[in-house]
Amino acid sequence: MNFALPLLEKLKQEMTSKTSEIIQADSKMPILKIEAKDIREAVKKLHDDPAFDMKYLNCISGLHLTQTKEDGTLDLLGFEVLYVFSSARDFSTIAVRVDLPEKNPAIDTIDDLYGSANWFEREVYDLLGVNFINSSDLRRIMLPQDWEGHPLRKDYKEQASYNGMPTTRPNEMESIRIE
Amino acid sequence: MIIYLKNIWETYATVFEGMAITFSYLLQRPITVQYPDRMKESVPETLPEKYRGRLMVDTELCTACGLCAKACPIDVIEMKGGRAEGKKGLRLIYFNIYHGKCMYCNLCVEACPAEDGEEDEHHTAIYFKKNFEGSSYTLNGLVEQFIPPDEARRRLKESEEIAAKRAAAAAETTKNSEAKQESDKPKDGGDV
Amino acid sequence: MSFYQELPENILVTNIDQLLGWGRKHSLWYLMFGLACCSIELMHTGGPRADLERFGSAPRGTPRQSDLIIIAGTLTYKMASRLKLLYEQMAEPRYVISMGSCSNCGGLFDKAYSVVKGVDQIIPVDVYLPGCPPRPEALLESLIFLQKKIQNEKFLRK
Amino acid sequence: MINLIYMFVFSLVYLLLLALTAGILTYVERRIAGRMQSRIGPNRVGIQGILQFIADLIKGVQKEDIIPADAYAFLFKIAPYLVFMGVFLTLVPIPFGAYTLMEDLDVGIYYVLAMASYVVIGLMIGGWASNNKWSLLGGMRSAAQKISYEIPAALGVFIVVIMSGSMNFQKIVAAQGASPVDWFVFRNPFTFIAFNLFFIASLAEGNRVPFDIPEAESELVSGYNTEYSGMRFLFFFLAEWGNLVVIGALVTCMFFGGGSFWYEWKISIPAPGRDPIVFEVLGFLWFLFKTFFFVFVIIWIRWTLPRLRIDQLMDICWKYMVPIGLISSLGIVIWMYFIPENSTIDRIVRLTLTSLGAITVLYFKYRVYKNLKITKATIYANPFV
Repeated sequence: MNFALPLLEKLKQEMTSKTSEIIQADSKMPILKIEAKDIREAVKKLHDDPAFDMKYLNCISGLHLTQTKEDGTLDLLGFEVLYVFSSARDFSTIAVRVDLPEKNPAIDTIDDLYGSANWFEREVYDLLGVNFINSSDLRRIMLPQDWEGHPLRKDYKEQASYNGMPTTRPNEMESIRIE
Repeated sequence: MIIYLKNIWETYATVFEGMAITFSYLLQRPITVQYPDRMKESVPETLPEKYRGRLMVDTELCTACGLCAKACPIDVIEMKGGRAEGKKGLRLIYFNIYHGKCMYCNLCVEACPAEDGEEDEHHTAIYFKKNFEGSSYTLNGLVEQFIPPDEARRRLKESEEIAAKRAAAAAETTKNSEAKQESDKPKDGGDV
Repeated sequence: MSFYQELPENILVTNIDQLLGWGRKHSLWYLMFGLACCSIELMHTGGPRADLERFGSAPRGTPRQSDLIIIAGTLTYKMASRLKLLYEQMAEPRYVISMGSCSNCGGLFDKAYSVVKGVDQIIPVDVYLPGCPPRPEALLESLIFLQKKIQNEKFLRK
Repeated sequence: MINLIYMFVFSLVYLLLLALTAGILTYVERRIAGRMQSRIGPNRVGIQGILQFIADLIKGVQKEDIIPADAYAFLFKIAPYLVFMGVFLTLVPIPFGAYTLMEDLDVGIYYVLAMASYVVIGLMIGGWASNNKWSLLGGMRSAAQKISYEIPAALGVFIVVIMSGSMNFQKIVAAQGASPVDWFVFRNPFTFIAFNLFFIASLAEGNRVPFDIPEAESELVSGYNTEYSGMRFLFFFLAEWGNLVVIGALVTCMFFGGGSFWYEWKISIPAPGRDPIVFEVLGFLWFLFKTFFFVFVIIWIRWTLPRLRIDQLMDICWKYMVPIGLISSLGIVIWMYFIPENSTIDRIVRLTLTSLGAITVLYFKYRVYKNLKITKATIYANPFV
């Protein structure tokens, strides 16, 4: 029996907006899907409420959702940001998922509640371009500061050159190919 | 005070022990293998059986099927096969391997269907030699051409000629057969 | 004709060239620049079994004192500026060995957005060493290869 | 005038010999380090790589001489020479033989201590003028370390001075004898402590492991010489290895009987019926042997021990060495008051300490033998592979 499920049910009950839903309820890790505007309320509850006592943030992961159409082109469906929390009390782990639109994805930061959230948020921002509103320090974390674009977006176009370095290189065998 | 004296004693005792260890190493023979010249046996002989050194191809055994080039995930192999006079299957026209990029993943060897029937580690047409030397002053020097360029050009020309000849012959036969069909059969539009 | 133009024609100069080249090639202190898995092999080369120091190559911590930089591993764009800075801080004469497929041409990260496709796009490379990663003996071989190049250089005729 | 020419020629010879010795020591150190790490070390240039330091020198001369744009150029340029000069000047009063010395100073030890601190100025200047934070930190650490360790070193020297009643190196050597029983190191417990204090403090003053935090490669890139390249760096390099010779010579002079060779060394009066030149040469060689034995020990310590942290370094100095030094300098006074030289107690103590030293050496031999047995290695004492 999955003992994260009752916690999620409880969280769902306590949310003010009733639009949340539990997905993947029968899997190992059930996820509560909530709306972007409710994220701070939910996380605050998880952090402060002794019933949850989720003091540890495992990770924040991002995903660019796409669907391949019949003619082979990609249909961009927006972004998904997944928060995974753990409790040091009974090692229960729960996940909260937020879906963001394709254009100008933005969500409230939680790095005032969890100190470690800042690096995760920077990573999601760096690679996917999700904007974390009111973040204390939202810079790129892995790529150079003057990098253009967010590479893990499915519609990412690599720049032709970065600081004078071409980003493509012809295969050395092309120069000696016999035609 | 006792701790103080004990600290001093321990300092001397441990330094003494450490120096005994290093001195005992000073009296031992170094394990260094003096690589290029001062060795009893060459390094490739001492390597394990399945060591992957330089990627090589046996141009006689190769059937020019191109499976290795398809299997390669990073386009290290570039090859082309063509017809030859007096040979039944395909013959290599050129076969280039870019050692500077190869990641020694063995996928090409697994894909290779041409085997010489022996059970040694080099039983496929494309195989890994145990030799690992191959530095170069230029990146271009890391591309190995197993068929020399002149020979490759000659073979390409030959295969093109044969292909042209065969195409002409094929065109002749199809023309003949079409003409035959047209003359033989009446038009009824329904073909199978 | 000035003295310096006349100088190269003297037989003396070639002998001095040989002496200078001899000094340079047997004292290639290297700057350790390990970036990825190749750096493990680089460390191994400095270790007891292969022993790079037999050829007079001691590891140095600072670029000012090193003559050789061995770029071992995948170079990313973020690291590229640092590499360039280190290379520019090195004092002439300086040599570069590009060790392994990734630093040769990007290797299997050829299509990756963050990897520099070849170290020679930033700094001039003297010796390319194939392998993924190369054996320690292969690195020794490339060092000897570099020594041959240095011996044949003409310093005074530049 | 002739005196001046004599001094000039003599110092030139000293300088060349010191540079040559330091150069060969770099090679020797690399070989010993190699063997201690079960590898070989440089062996390609010349016979067994003996020309390695010449190759390094030729390369160093050719290297581009970089002076960073923001560095204070004048001080940056002179710092290596100051350091080398400091090391070279300490050699002046050291008696390699009864006559083989540059100048017989009456305040020899005092002079050596003063000149050893000269090196600190060079390191500080080099570190500061480089305009590099690592260099500055290295220079500061070097200064802190040297100033701290001057005190135990001086206390060790103080005990020797009290024992011998003179600051003159010749007289200190003469106060000791040729046999180990007469050496200051085994004379009484307090001089033995003085030897330990002085030897450890000299390691720290010479920036040798385990006290080499001013040029810690792993934390401070290369410390005060981060920005130096080519010839200027070689001067730092030479100074470091020249310092080894100085430390070895000082320890030999002060605690191990100097060049006393099977006879009582009387200054400038050769014993009648003996050839002074033969004894001079033998004494010189005996002195060099002892000196290079201590150089070997210092190299050996370097490749055995890990580097200390700065707080541990200061702990050792201020919490252990300085109190012990103060106590033993009080002790030596009391000892000398109550126990006259060559009394029965004095002789017993000398013999006991000497035999303790011999037992330590034997026990060490046993430990090495045991280690060899554990690793099941065969002995290969040949230095050449």
